[in-house]
This record gives sequence, structure tokens and C-alpha cells, in this order.
Amino acid sequence: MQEAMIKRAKELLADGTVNRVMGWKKGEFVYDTTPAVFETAEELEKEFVCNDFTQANLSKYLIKESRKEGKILAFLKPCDTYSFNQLLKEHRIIRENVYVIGIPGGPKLDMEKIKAKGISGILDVKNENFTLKIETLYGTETMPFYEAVSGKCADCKSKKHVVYDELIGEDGDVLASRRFDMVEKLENMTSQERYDFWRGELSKCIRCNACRNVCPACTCENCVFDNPKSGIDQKAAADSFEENMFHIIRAFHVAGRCTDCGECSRVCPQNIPLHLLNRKFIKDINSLYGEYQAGADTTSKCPLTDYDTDDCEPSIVHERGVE
Amino acid sequence: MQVNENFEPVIVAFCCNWCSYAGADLSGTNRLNYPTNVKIIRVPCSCRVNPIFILRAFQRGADGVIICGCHPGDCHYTSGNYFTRRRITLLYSMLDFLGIERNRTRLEWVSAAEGAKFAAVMNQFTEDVRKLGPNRRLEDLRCRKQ
Amino acid sequence: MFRISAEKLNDLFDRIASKQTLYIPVDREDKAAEYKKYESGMTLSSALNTVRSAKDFFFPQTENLAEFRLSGKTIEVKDIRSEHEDFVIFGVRACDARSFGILDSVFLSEPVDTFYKNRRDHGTIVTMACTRPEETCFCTTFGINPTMPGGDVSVFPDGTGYSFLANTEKGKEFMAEISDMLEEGNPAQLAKVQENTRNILKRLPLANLKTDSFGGERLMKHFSSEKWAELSESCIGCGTCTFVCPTCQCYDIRDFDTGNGIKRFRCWDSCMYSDFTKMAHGNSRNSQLERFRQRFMHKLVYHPSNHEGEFGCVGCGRCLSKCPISMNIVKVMKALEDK
Amino acid sequence: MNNDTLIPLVGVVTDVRQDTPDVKTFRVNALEGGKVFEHKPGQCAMLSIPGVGEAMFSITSSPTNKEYMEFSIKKCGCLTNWLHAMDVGQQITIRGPYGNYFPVETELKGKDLLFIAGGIGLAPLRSVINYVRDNRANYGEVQIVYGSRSKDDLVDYQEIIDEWMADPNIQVNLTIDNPQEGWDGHVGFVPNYVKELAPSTNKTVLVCGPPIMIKFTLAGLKELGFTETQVYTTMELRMKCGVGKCGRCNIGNKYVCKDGPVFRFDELDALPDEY
Repeated sequence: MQEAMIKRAKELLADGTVNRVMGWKKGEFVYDTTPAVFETAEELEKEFVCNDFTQANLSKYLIKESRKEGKILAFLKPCDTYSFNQLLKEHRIIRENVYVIGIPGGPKLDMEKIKAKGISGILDVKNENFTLKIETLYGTETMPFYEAVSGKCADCKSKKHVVYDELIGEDGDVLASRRFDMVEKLENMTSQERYDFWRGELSKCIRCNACRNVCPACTCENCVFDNPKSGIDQKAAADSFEENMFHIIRAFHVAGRCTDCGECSRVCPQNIPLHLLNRKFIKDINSLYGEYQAGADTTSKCPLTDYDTDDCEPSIVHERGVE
Repeated sequence: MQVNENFEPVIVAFCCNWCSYAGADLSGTNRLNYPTNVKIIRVPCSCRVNPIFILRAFQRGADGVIICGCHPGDCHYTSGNYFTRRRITLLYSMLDFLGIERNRTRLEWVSAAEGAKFAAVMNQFTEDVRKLGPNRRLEDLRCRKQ
Repeated sequence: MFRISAEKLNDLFDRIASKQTLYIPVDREDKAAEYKKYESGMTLSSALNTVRSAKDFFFPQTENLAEFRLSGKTIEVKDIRSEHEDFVIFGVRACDARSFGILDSVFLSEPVDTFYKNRRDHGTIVTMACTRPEETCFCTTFGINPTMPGGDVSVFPDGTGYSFLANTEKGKEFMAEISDMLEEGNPAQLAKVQENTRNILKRLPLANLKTDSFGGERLMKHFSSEKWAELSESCIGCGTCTFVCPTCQCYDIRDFDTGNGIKRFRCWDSCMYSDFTKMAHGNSRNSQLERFRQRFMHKLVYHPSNHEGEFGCVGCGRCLSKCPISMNIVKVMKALEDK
Repeated sequence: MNNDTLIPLVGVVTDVRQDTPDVKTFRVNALEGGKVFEHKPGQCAMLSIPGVGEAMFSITSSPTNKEYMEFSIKKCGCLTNWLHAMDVGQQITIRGPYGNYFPVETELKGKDLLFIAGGIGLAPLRSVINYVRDNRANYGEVQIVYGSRSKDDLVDYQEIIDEWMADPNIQVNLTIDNPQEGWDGHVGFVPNYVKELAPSTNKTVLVCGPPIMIKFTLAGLKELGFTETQVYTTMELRMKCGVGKCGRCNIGNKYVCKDGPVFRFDELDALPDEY
């Protein structure tokens, strides 16, 4: 796969279709790949990488990159194409300046899941027939591939590319995923249990803003939490209320626009399952206002900027009963 | 659940200028009683109520938040309250998801002619919140009155 | 040197906790480690390090500085400081132990930060020697010896127990309190463990990283390097690296209106944030390149230049494993070093 | 427990003077009278209204003034708007003094001095000018070049006329950017005026004003034959905590709030171009 991508990128650079390539760059280890822009064939040859750990969603970078001189080639996984499409719809990316090559998605691996197995000092990871062979400082370890699959890939919603100029590999289909299972499980808990669950999770938050800054739906020029005039700007959560506030408002602000790419949970240094908040909104929207997948197209109206005169009343929340 | 009968909840009511705010007025001129716990904040349309407002009300000591707007179809700005309805439904559902007691939040449609309804809604809501006791799950400890 | 067997470790914790507050690293549900206030029955984490560093104990993410009451034209300032209670942090690794020295050089230099000093005076640091370093470790680059972790008391695990060594007066007092629970050490067994660790340290993938190319005298060269553009291009400007870093100490001072007074608090801030240097005159670091450069220049050049060559990094590897886009100080050093 | 510099003291505003349409000068005393603290010429203090904001201002009164401190403040943001709206008797919190100061007792002693200021840039220099006037025997010739957008924007105009210009031992040159009715003095930008005046190159220069003015003035001075070791400036704008710990104001490895705000230009030249 990586070779095919490098080959095609070099061709497109050579024939002048594009002047830059957006992809991932090798790091110190097998897993620390960094999104990067490549300008020459030599750079591609030397540093370009696409492996089991190239998880980062490149779509958000294209906001800035598509405003630069010339055209850029971007390799997008299926989930990334949804983000890309959503950004197109919001007029954040200049489509003419991006050449999209769809590449097959994951499942990608999450190093934290490997480390959570107690495997440390990792030097290399190889996938041999869905068994990971892991070279470490302390000898070779093995573990099943699927136990190391990252959270965002385990709940994959679609292997279909919703936008591309060309494809490398086959296009897939929208999957019948079980991504709402955890949301449902929480919904079935008592209010107190849910409260305890979220307090436990959100109290880990260090307000590093990684979830916000990586989110392809969070593209405000000046975030309300950075704006002193908003009256709610905060640098750190000085009280548990501010932890709740930040995550509720952030999830609400991307509701209807969140494509469920899972980047927020991936980057969280404290492993807070932030995607559950977004999925709750998606699930509610689907069940109350009809199935909707943000980023699936560039024309439909976002459910929160739309309405139906027959919409349900907010009292349906209260009809769930009093506890 | 232990109910403290002496607990006086703080209720924040966001009222649309064109209907429920006038409805509150009407209930007053008709000498209908509604609890003094209710603090009314007038907004140009129920649609003006940003989710941040609701959370801020809880942060600064509200035990319950109610939004009152024009009946669907009657919005002064044609469609504002339809947007409110979607937005607030999702927000309340999210607060519920985070374990905030459902009965601390409410939305009611009250027209300018429904003074009696306004008083009844406020009485009912205040009682519901009184039963829940003070807001502890979504408060800012720094703002708690000593 | 005195020793306690592994089975008795929790008895020791119970003893310490009965006298003062004790914090130990424990495993969370997601297998990441964090410092928790010790309660009977907790198990010491086997993880190499905690996600959040131990700096939190002396320089917490938020802390109140003062309170104000305003009425009419008068302002009343309330000093809310009080003597901090004594506490013990157990299981600090060598890298974090060194970071306290770096924080000291900032907070204890004139004018002394009394909030920090108060905590520092009341904290006893019990360090833990490393036996299983991770691939992300590079503390040896900064002259740290993870088999001799320092602190007030050093603890050396040998597989079946832990040996204790007091390094300071405070450490000796701590040892005196627990001496009856300790038995004679086994230097031979310990030496073997240390030898083993030293061999692993030599094999670490980052073992050859050197600081020779950095320091105050390289200020202009590194500042004007062309590499910064490439290094910073994919930085998303979050504060993850800063907040997990044991030596990052930049802060912001803010006021919060509680409705019945003003609380002035200090909280962590990150030089990676776009509004970090937004002051009365505008913003002196407008691009992510400048902000990114500031962070690494501070650690590798400015800090050594102002503090007798001591670098502002301890090689704990947290930023390596936590950066959302895997850009980190090691990559920066490798890009900038003299070839 | 020792005092902490981050916990402010309370001062009271005892006089407010409208200097220009957007600059007011505030006189601050300690609650029990007298000064809140002593300072050196060129140092700064952190003023704050809790809940509104906290910002660094240069102390514009001279240390030789033993009764009060003064701050000339231009209205430009949240806190300064608030300060401009307050009346006499209002209390404010104050902490400091912060930063280094003009070396009036060492390097500047016995020298001929040339002060160049633009607009509100007079504020930090006024402290030095008045200090020099009160210790006149210690210094040689003193010349002041001060310019502003218009006559109305000249800060401390009354004091300049009444005291500085009346002082035979000081040469004062005023200029405004554009011609104006009722103004018979010089018209033109400060850097150009300095070149026209062609001061003797054995003077030591203290310059403060908008960055663009400083830039062109420095270029002009170099043309006249001045060297960078003769020119001082101050840059208190960037400060936040005042104690060299919060990590904002550094230019290279120098912290403006501890190593500055007063810098000699050759010191600035040794630092990266980040100001």
C-alpha cells in the first residue's frame, strides 16, 4: 500500500497535477507518525509512511493547506473523507486546490492498547496473520491484532469514500456498526450511575484542548472558551463545573456536524471517551429527526439548522421518568 | 428520597419577550400567584437562549431552569421556536445523559394570553425542583453562598 | 541500606498514611497510572510512570492566590494562604525528581513564590529506581541516573522487595519513623538488578541522543534555524505536551467573580496556545511556528543559558507518548543537532 | 508566612487629571497616606481592579516625590476603560515595583542626556526627567524632544510648559505630527525632528514611544553618529506576572519583567528579533 501511494504521489508531483503531498511522516519508532506535507520525490521516498499507526485525520490541515499556492494531494481514509466533505459543506476547504486520493481505512492500531497489556519497551510491531509480533527491549511478545485495534476503528461506521478524485484499492460500504452500544448502555443506567460515570471520566480532564484543536468540526477562528468577552473563557477547569461545561458545550457546538471520526478520543491524553458525548447527539438526532450522517454529502441541511413543524417536544426527555 | 420542605429552590425562567413575558405580566395583573423563587430573564425569542446561558444559570446557583416561548407556529420571528425545540430537546437529553436530574430543566410554550398557564407552570416546576433538592451535580462550588 | 519485602509494602503504606497524607501511583481502569491519595488496600502501580507528572503536588493546575471583596469604592484583600499539611509522595521516578530542581530554579529564585515554597517545604519525596525503562525514555541524555533516583529517600526495587536509602535530613526523619519495619538489605541482589537496568539503558533506542548541540551559546543559531517551519507545520497548538511535562511551569493569573467576591487564581498555561502572549500591546508570537519554537528554545537554550547549563527537560518521555501528532522534543533535537 | 509578591496591596486614587482626550494621570496613595512602596526611575507597577483585570504600568512620578505615585494611563482596553471611569477615592490593588530601572546612579551619572518621547511614551521617561531635575548637579546638559499626534495629545502639557520649559537648565523641543491652529511650534514626526536638531553625539539617549517611532529614531540617531551603547529604551508592554515566572515576556533568554524593561540597544541587538 505504502509503495503504491508513494509511486502515485511521485507521478502526480512529476506531471504537475499537484505541488505538494499531504501524508504521514516516519518517526523515531514504528508508531509515532506525524502528519506532514511533502514537496519532493526524495522526501516522499525517505520519510513518507502509511502503516498500521497512521491514524491521524488529515482533513483539518487542508483548511490551511488549500489556501496556499498550488494544489495539494491528500490521502484520505474513508472516515477522513466524511470530515473533508463536511468541511467542504461549511466552505472551509477550497475543493479545487485539493486532489483527493481515497485509501483504504483501518483497522489501525492504538499503541496505548498494546501498552495496556503490560507490554513495554516496544521497538517494533509486525502483523503476522492477525497476530501482532512485538519486539521489545525485554524480548518478543505476541497479542491478537484485534485487541490492539484503536477505539475509533473498532466502531467503524463506513468503509466507503464519500469524496475522492481517485482511489487506491477498493471502495467499501457503509457498515452496520455497533457504535451506539456504549451510549445505550449508559442510557440504561440510573441517573446517579451516569453521573458517577461521567464525573469519573471528566474529572481526568486536564484541559489541554487537544480534543478541540484536533476536531475537524471545531474550526472557529476564536473559540468561545478562548474569548475573554464571552464571560466563560477558561484556561483550566478550576471547578468540576467547568469540566462539564467545556465538554457539554463543545459536544453541543459540533452536534449535527460531527462525523464521528473519533479523533477526540484518540488524542485525549487521559483516555476520556469523549466520542460518547458526540455519539449521544448523533443517536438522538437519528432517532428524533431521522437518520443523518454528517459529511455523507455536501448539500443536506444540518439537523440543528433545520426543523419540522411536527418535531417532538423536549418533554420526551422528562417522559423517561423521574428518578 | 428525603425531601426538605424548607428548601427554597432558585428557578431561572428565560421568557420570550413576545409571549411568556407578557404572560407573566398577565398572571400578575390577574392576581394569580406564582412562587417568588422564579427569577425571570427576558429574551427576545426563546431561540436566543444559548445552551451556555442554561449552564451558567446552574453554575451561579439556579436549582432549575425553565425556558418559555411562543407556541409552535406563533413565533414573532416566524420560526425561532422551532429551532429552540430541536436545540433544547438535544441539550436536555444530553444533560440527562450526563446524569443531571431530568426535572431540573423544562421547556413550556406560554402565550401572552395564558397568564393562568404561566402561574400553573411555575408552581408545578418549582414544586418539582423543590422535591429534587439543591442542585449539586451541576453547580460551581466557588459560587455557593456561604 | 534497609529493606522491606514486597508483601509488607502495604503495611508500610498504612504506617506512613497514619502519620501524614501519602500519595502513591495507582493504576486506573484504563491501565494508565496516576497519583492517588493512599487509602488502605490500594496497590502500587507497576507502570513506569504516571500520565500527569508529579509537579502537580507543588505546582497544581489551579490554585487560589487571594480573595477580594469589593464594596463601593473600597477593596478588601484577603490573604488565604495557610501552612500546607505534611505529605509524602511515594514512587517518584528519577526524571520527575530532577524536575523539582528545575521548578525550584524558577519558583524559589527571587522573588520567592511562597505558594510553591509552602508545598515544597511540607513535601517528602520518596523516589523509586527504574528497572524497566520504556523505549521513550531518554533521561540519561540529561545526565540523570534512573538507578539512583535521588529525592529525600530513594527506594530500590529488587524483584522481591524494596531497599531504602535516605538522602537528606528530611529523608532521615522519614526513615526513623519506619525503621522498625525494615530489615537488613541485600546489597548483592540489588547490585545485580542495577547492573541489569544499566545494560538495558545502553540498549534504549534514544540512548545516543546528545545535548552537545544545545545550550545558551547556540541561541542565535537555533533561533534562526530554518527547520522550525517543517517541525511546527502539523502542530495543532494544544497544550498536551505542556500539561504532561514535569518541567513546564508557565502560568496565567485570572480572576473569577463568584457573585460574592472575587477569587484570584493561578492556573497552568501553555506557550503553545495562540492567546498565550496576547497582552496590552498585541501578540508577540503570532504564528504557531513562533510558539512552537518558544517551547523548545526555552527547554534547550534559554533555560540552560539562565541556569548554569541545566536543561529544561528531564527525558521522561511523556510528550513522546502523548502528543496527538507525535511531534516532540526528541524529533526537534535530532533535527537541530549539529550533523 | 512571608509576604508574597503576587498578593497585591491596596492603594487609593487621590487625584485624577485628564491630560489628553485619552490619557488620564492618576495619583495613588497608600490607604494610610504616603506612598504604597518606593521605586526607582523606570520601574513599573501592576495595577488591578479585581474581576476586571490586571496590567503593568510604568510609574510616571519621580522617586524623589515622597508623597505619592502617579500613573499616566492611556484608554485602550478593558482595564484602562474601567480606570478612566473611576473617581477620586476609588481603591485599586497594586503590586510592585517590578523590573530594572534607568541607571541614573551609575552609567547615566555625569552624562549629557537626551530624552526622546512620543505620545504616551513620555510616561516612563517623566519619572527619569523629574529625577534628573531634582538631582540636577549630577548630570550634564539635558534636552527633551517630545512629540505627539496633536497639541491636545501632549501628555503633561501643563507641567512641560510650567516647569520644564521654565527651567533654564533644560532644553525642551516639542513637535506635533500635523499643523494645528494655535500651535506655533515645530510640526513633523519625532525621528525627523531629532535629525533636524542634530544633537551632539556625546549625549546619552533615553527613548520611549510607539515601536515604529523607536525604530526610525534609532536609525536617525545612527545616521547622526550615535552608537547603540548610547541609547536606552523601555518595553514594559509585554509583562504579565512581573516576577519572571509566568513565561510570557521573554525575548530570547531575557525576561522583560526581570532583566528589563530598560534595555540598552546593544543588549537588544544580542537577542533574537522577537520584539
